[in-house]
Amino acid sequence: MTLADATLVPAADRRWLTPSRAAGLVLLSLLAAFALIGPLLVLVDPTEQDFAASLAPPGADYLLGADHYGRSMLARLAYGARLSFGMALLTVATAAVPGILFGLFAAWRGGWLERVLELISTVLLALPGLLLVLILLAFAPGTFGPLYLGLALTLWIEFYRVTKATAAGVLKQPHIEAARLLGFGTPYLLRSLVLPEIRPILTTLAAFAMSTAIIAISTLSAISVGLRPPTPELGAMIVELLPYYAEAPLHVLMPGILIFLLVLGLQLATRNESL
Amino acid sequence: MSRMILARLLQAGLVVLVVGVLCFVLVRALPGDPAMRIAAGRYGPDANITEAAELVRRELGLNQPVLVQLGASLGQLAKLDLGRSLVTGLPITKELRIQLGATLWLSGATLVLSLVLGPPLGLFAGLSRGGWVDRASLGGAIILRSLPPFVLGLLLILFFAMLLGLFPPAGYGTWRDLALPALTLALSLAAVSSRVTRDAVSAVARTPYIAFARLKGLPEPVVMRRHILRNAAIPVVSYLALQAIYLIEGVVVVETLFGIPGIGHALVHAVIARDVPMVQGTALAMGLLFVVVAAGVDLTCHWLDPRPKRI
Amino acid sequence: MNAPTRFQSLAVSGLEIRAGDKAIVRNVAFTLAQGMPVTLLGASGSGKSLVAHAIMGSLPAGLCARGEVTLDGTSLLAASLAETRARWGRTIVILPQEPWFALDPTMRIGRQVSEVHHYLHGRGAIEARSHARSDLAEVGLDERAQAYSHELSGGMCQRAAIAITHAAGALLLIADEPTKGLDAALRDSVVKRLRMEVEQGRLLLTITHDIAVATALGGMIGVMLDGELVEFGPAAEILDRPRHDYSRALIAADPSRWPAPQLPPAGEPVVSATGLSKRFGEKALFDGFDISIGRGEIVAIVGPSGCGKTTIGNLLLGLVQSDRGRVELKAGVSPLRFQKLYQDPPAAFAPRQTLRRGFNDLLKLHSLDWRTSEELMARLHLVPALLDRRPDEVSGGELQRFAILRALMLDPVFLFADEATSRLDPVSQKDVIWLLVEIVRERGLGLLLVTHDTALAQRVAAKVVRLER
Amino acid sequence: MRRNWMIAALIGLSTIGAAEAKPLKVVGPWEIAGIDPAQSGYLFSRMQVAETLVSVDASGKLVGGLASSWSTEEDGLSWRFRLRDGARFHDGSPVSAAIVADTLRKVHAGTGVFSQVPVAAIEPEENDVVIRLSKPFVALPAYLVNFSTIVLAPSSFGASGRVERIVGSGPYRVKSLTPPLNMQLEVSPEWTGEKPGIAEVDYQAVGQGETRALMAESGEADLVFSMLPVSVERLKRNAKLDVRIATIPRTRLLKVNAASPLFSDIRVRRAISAALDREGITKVILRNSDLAATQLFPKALAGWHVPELAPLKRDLTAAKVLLADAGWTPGADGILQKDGKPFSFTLLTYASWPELPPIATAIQAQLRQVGIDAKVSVGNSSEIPARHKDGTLEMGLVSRLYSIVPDAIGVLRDDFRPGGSDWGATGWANDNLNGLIESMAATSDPAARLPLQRRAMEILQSELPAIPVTWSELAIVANKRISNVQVDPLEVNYGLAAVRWAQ
Repeated sequence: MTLADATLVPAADRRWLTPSRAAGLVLLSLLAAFALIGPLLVLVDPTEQDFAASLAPPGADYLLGADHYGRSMLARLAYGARLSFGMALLTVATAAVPGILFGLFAAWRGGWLERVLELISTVLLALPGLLLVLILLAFAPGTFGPLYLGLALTLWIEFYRVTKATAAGVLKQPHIEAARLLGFGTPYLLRSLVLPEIRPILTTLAAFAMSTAIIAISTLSAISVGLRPPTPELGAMIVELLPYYAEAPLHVLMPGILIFLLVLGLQLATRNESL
Repeated sequence: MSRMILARLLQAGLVVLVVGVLCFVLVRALPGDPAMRIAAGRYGPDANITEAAELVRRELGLNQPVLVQLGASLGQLAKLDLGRSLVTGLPITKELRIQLGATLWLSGATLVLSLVLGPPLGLFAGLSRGGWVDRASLGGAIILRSLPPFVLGLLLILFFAMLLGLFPPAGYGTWRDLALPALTLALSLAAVSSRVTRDAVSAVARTPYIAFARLKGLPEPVVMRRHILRNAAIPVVSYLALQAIYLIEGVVVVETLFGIPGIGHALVHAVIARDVPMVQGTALAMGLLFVVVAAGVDLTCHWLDPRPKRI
Repeated sequence: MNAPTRFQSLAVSGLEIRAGDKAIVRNVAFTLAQGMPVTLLGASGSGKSLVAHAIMGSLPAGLCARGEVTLDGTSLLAASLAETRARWGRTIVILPQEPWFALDPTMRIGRQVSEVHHYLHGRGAIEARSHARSDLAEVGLDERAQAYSHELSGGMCQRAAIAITHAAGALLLIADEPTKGLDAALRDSVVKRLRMEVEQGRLLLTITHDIAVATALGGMIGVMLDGELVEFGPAAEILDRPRHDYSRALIAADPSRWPAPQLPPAGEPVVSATGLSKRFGEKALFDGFDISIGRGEIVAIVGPSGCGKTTIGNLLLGLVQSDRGRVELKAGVSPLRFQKLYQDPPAAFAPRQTLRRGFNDLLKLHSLDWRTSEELMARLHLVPALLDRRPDEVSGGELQRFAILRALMLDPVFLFADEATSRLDPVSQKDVIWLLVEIVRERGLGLLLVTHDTALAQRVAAKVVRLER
Repeated sequence: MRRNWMIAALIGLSTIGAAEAKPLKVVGPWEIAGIDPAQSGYLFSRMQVAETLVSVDASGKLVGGLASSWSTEEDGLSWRFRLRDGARFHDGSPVSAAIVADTLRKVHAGTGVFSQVPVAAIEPEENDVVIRLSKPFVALPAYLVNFSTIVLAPSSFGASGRVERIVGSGPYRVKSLTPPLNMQLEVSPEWTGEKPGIAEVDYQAVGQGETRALMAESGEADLVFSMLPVSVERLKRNAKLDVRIATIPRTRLLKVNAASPLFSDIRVRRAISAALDREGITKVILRNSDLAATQLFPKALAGWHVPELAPLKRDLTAAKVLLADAGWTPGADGILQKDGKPFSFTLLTYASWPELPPIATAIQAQLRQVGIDAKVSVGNSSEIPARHKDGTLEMGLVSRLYSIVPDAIGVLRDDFRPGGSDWGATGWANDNLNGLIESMAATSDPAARLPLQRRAMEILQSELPAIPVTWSELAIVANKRISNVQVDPLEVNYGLAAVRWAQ
């Protein structure tokens, strides 16, 4: 029940840096450091094989063990984190930027433009995303370009839809009309008034989209259409190591743990306490 | 209502056209000799593919101009004739009956399981926001979202099939075979739907009409059943529908892992083998399924929420 | 309905509501008796709704009530959660504010009434339905049992909520801002309905900021200020001879008691329109409407909700396009000098921006100086410290004054006040309206007041236009 | 409410599931991609649904199938195959010479291996099928073992001449067929031979190797074919399971384009061979270092394996010397160069065999050690033949089966003919070898053929038009509740009819 006396109640603590945000940010910075600086510190070539160390457990020679070819897990994880996180970030950015822009545009202008965008997104949704990715990949198998283009092509729709729906709601509010009467232009309205309203839901969406992208790449590796070996990529590493699950379960889980930490960090950092 | 059905029919028609043309154009535009691909798809990796490809080329008329082939393909589609698979030689409709059927069974079982798992958990989490159920379900959701489906599937096999011996690790035919693949997919789906439910429930629980339902004297279980559930179901249903679409496509790895002759599996093989009619057939089936699901969601939402919609 | 025993009295003494260590409501004591309803008057934020919820036992988490609240000798505060819930509906029932938000949007009205009979009183489905029909018939809604709340008008929703409280059968009725958002005619009918409740033997506690409601209900009046009950006594006595300063201000704030504004004659028109017509779907709002507002002139448009009075203001500002007719703005004047004040002040400010940020952006956009705004702020009794708050952290009156400040920064020649004070308490309403009157006098701008409060319009405006539905 | 209903439904379903009688549950990786014999005939042959004229026993010796015996005229041009008495198809109709002749004529016009036989005419004569050749070809009966020559009843074919159902003549008949993954069989009442021990067989195709292993371990499957090397040790430790391993005539080899400037020099091919750590690859990836291919054929292929040949083995020093001799010198980045061009190429492979991409990855790292830069590209299995055809192939890692006909000469003849073939040599020809192979084809005396085979192997070992990497083995897991499981290294017939429930 809405209480008319709400202002009597002391205002909730509205610090931006809540404990969960802080934890998330620390986690993300650690992961970013591992992905960016890790490859520079680990001087081992992630593709160098040493059959004598096949599936070596974590220990002195190999800090995090070695994979079935005897390649250093630490080096592969660091390089893999750089590639996977970078690629996921790029994919999500490629999906989010047009998705948000189109969404804002459709909510703002409506009319035939909205209808055309609506049509494109509906048809794309009805077209199996897997088909798109597979077909794009067929043009340049094993490379990174079509992979991320195909993923972005399926991921942008969610950003578009959410942005459009949320922005349409915000745009109907009186404060937008008031700002327009006060002489503010469209860019200001969208940037300073609409975007802050839709930011929380978009960051949550982006966090999940990051993990979706990494998992999708691993899924494609599993049907042998992912990146070409010996590229260290977290999703592909899981697929490569999976047959050895009985002998080296920890090795299989390591890339998964990195993905988990990334999603957890993103979730914590973007979590909205008031929601 | 009739306008909505009309719009959906229009969408269905559009999907058929776009998918038909796009599949043909895209698959044909792909690099590589389709006859070679088809031959490899038919006779396997031990055969003499070059020789077989020549026969395939002659048989399928692949040396005709591409536009003539596109015309023939669309003409067939217009007559609602999906043709025969270039690889197996079986009518596409027969292939789809098996493969779409398998996927529908799997998806159905998944949906039921995820409904049993996700929303109730979300309900508890939403009613005790910040409590341990809420936190644990958030952690669980993140773990499930970070695990590739085949890893999850393998873990489930190890636990339910190897350790407990409850279900077979793979196969297709009886409901027991469906249990583990459906659970694999359902867990991922429930991870998301539990969070959506949790947000919806906690939003609805704070509305003035729920407060009034309590204040007018209804016992809490009645408030829950008659007011919270229905209103919280609206966003959950519309979200679940979108997820169900990802489900139908996302099954490919799970189908391979569990040996289920599903449509995702068929699509991957068809694209690899450049089997245009099969790609068209599977993509059409998925596209139309999307339209049907979307229409179903529209109807459900309309039933759940009588308020007029925008547009 | 089986005749439950009537309650004789509700006694509140030493009521205190605490949020953690801080007492946000203190020293509330009053008695409510048969035939003697109590009305708690006060601005929003004075704690009157919290008192209602303390009695009900439905305070939000984090707040707790201390003191004595006894209903015919039974202590309500000492009750366990289960006992409190068992009392809801059966013993005490609340008539919610803004009932269109308090009805389940996905359930038909009839079912929302009959479920009370079924689950509270254990009646069978058929019996519950027939009881619900008679409850609805009693409030004149028997035809609309199959309707959803979005298909009903505000007044109908209010009556539906009353039917629900009847079905619940409680004999202590708490009406929480029952007239909020309703126009004068609907307000009167709701008050009449509440009087009937008293005559039927219910105990009635009303929470309102509307003095007209308090006057019409009679009985006892309590005045609340900053969480304290500053005055309590018979209605007639308090309305005639208020003792506390705030009570005096509150009663003097009733538009019927305002002095007449002294305004010079109107100058040349700043906005005029001829032959305006507008339809929404099937319904024609108005046809061939003429209006003209001159410099230094206050024009009011009054009428019931839904009559299209806001649309006229929006037409003049060009926010809505008319079907026919023309609008003429004073030639050679920037369109930025035609401004609007909104009905719901929090909705007219960006929710995630501090006020300072919004003002900074505005000043930067139009290359204005902070100094002018500082002078204006003082003039509008606004403390600079408030600038660092967000819209939901200042009171409605303050926020509406910020809205006036914002409009004045652009040196307007015309201001459209759209129900600008309908959500404010009487004291704030008077402040805001009189500020506007003074500004009209000083700057010679034209003011269009759109309101459902005829008394207010007649008191302030030189010209009053009436629109019928 | 809803949950109660669900539980009730699940309980209901479980009782239905439990009531069925138990068939022999067979799991393999092979999908039923179309039922045309040219496509899936191998499965119907292995599962003993359909028969070929000739078959093989466990030792690889040709034995009767649909034909009880065969003979050839002096000239080696006319062959007579006598059909088994009383052989009937599953629809009850007799297997006639006319039907068999018809079938073989059709197969010969197709693309299977049988089309490579120099056939002049195929005629039925009473209960015999007579095949006339245009030139002597002693390996003819071996070609008739190939699955593409299975004989189906006329009722198998639809109006358009397509195969619509499988009506064979073997001990099992198809009860239900659900492509691409399921097939159920039952004992055929028309079968006159020894009665199969288990009345029903349920075949399930499971592509994922891990899943197949788990099906064996959980006891869900009775007989599982083709285990991943990593699972084998674990399965062997399982007391309930019986793991059988057979070396099969399949070799994974590097198919190099000997016409390309990179590999035309025989020293480069030898250097690449010497750079390979076959022992490491087999030990780590295949988990059996005995599979390191020291020559093209494994020991089990008697007569073709030549123990005296100098084994192919790792020798990095030798590799480097050979490369330097061929004019390749290390560049600044460690990659070899010649005339300013780096030794860099694409190593093409495909995922139809799950072990190929990992082996390619290992080879890439090993070649890098001698300064050769190979980029691994995992594509479709048709890409290597396509690149072979248009001449753009550089190097491919392929898995070659030499038992398409039980006599390895069938495949050799195709692989190393002038112009090469899909899975054989590219841009390499050797008249000497071709002459040897043609002589073998015309020589019926095994002893007389031996020196020819030996000579051919010597040529291949020294020229290396295809660089052998590893041999293969087939791992089969049988649950101990069944007995009499045989392993057929030629994968012609799984002998399911002989399997019995153990006591």
